[in-house]
Amino acid sequence: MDFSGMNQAEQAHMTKVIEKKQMQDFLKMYSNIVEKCFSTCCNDFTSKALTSKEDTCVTNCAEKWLKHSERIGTRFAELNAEMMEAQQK
Amino acid sequence: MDFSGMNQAEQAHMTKVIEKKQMQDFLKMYSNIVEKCFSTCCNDFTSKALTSKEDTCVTNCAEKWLKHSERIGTRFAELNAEMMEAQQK
Amino acid sequence: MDFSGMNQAEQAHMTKVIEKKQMQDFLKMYSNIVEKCFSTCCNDFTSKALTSKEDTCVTNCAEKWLKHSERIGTRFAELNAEMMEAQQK
Amino acid sequence: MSFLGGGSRSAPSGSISFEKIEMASTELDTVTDFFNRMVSSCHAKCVAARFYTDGELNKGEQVCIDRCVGKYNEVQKKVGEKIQAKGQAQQGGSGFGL
Amino acid sequence: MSFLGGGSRSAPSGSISFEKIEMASTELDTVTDFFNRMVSSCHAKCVAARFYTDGELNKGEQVCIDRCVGKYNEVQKKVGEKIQAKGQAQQGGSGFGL
Amino acid sequence: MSFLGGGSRSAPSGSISFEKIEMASTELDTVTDFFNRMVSSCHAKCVAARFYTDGELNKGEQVCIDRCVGKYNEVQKKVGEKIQAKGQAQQGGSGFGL
Repeated sequence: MDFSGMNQAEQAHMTKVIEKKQMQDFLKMYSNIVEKCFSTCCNDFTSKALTSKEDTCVTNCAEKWLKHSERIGTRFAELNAEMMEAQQK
Repeated sequence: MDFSGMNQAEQAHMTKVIEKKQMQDFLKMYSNIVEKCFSTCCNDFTSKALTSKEDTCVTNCAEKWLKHSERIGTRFAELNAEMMEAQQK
Repeated sequence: MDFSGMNQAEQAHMTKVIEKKQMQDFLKMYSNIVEKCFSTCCNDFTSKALTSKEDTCVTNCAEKWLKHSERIGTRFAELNAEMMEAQQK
Repeated sequence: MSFLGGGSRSAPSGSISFEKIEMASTELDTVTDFFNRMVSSCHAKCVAARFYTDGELNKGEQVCIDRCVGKYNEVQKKVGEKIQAKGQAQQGGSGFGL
Repeated sequence: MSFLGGGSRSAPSGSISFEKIEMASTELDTVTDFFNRMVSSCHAKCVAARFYTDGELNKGEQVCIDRCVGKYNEVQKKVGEKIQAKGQAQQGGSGFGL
Repeated sequence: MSFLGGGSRSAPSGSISFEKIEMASTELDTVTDFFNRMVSSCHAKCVAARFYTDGELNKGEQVCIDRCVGKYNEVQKKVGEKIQAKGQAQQGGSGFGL
């Protein structure tokens, strides 16, 4: 996105808006990973503690989600850069 | 909904609120159709381009979603009108 | 959560914010139960009225969701209280 | 979300009741949320396919959609009654220890 | 979302720190979101049925729900630790080219 | 959501156009929503498992993710065109009787 049409006061304000949204996105990603990894990994409700099998699954699941999101982020940024370049031609 | 209890300034403000929400709804519908049609139609990840089979499926899927939403909108409006009439009796 | 770091004006404002959010949560829970119970219970579209079987299912489904939410709420409050106590030690 | 409380104090002289706008806005959000969920639910019941071979709603789908709207609305009423019946208790007891 | 930055400037003399309200409000949203997802997840694990024959939670469901809350909470802690471990890198690198 | 209309009137002298901030903010939300749905969709297609035995993305998953981003983007364009084709009619006809 291009905020160059904004004056300094607006850009400063926009920076705050973006920071807030990044915080919210981060928290949303967090609760999403919890939900998804819980749903996939936890199926034993004979105790309230995680079994070691569930523990392993959750750890790996979270790890994979993070790497997955990161990779998508990189590819998506590349795609946006390409599209912006194409627009300027 | 009935905004007749509002004064002119309030109605003007409300119109802006509604316009903004319609814009947001529209964008939400858009990304929802993308997500749903992608999930249903795309299952071949041997290339990043859409296969012609996927292309057909996505086009039809989007077309159907739009007609579906429209039809629900019409029926829903009728229902609301009926309910409002019933209330006034 | 602990709002004791706030002055009186801030707490009053916060109370309003909380009230608004509770209202929104309540409405969200409502539409969520409708969606879930409809999806589970309604599978007969030969008429637009609920069949008596669907009616029973929806009533029980809603009842269970409410009791379920309530129970989770109680357990969750206990957990939060425990965690707060643990923090103060 | 922003002009609650504090907002009414900073209202311009144009005599807008932000309270009122706020309420209308929440009502609008509720109806929209309800509508969007109905669209998804009825799509799942009446239109969903594993592959879309054409872009038209056929007769069967059209009839199904019409009935689905009616039925969804009945479920909403029924659930609303259930919630109202125990609503007060539920709402008062919420806040889960915050 | 609205009074960030500009908002603090237009704060009324009543000395409300909108920064503070904002933060408390975000915290509240986070807890609520967490709670709502727990309700859905535990319903899927403990209560979901293909047809509801009665409106009571039976003994088995009650026990399952209680354990589910504990387990969900453990998963939240575990995932939180994982994220924190690589959080800085992740957060700094985000913004996907905007 | 809050400073629309009334908001522009109460803008501080710092000459901030809230209209502009608002629009940029909506654009940001749209891109973020799109991104989040792409993450979920591509996870379902490329990474989802019934049990996670390790925390690395293997070669096959990596390739699948890269293609998935390209494909998701194509679907977005295609759907965008479809919507635009009947967009005006659709948007004008909305509001479902409110």
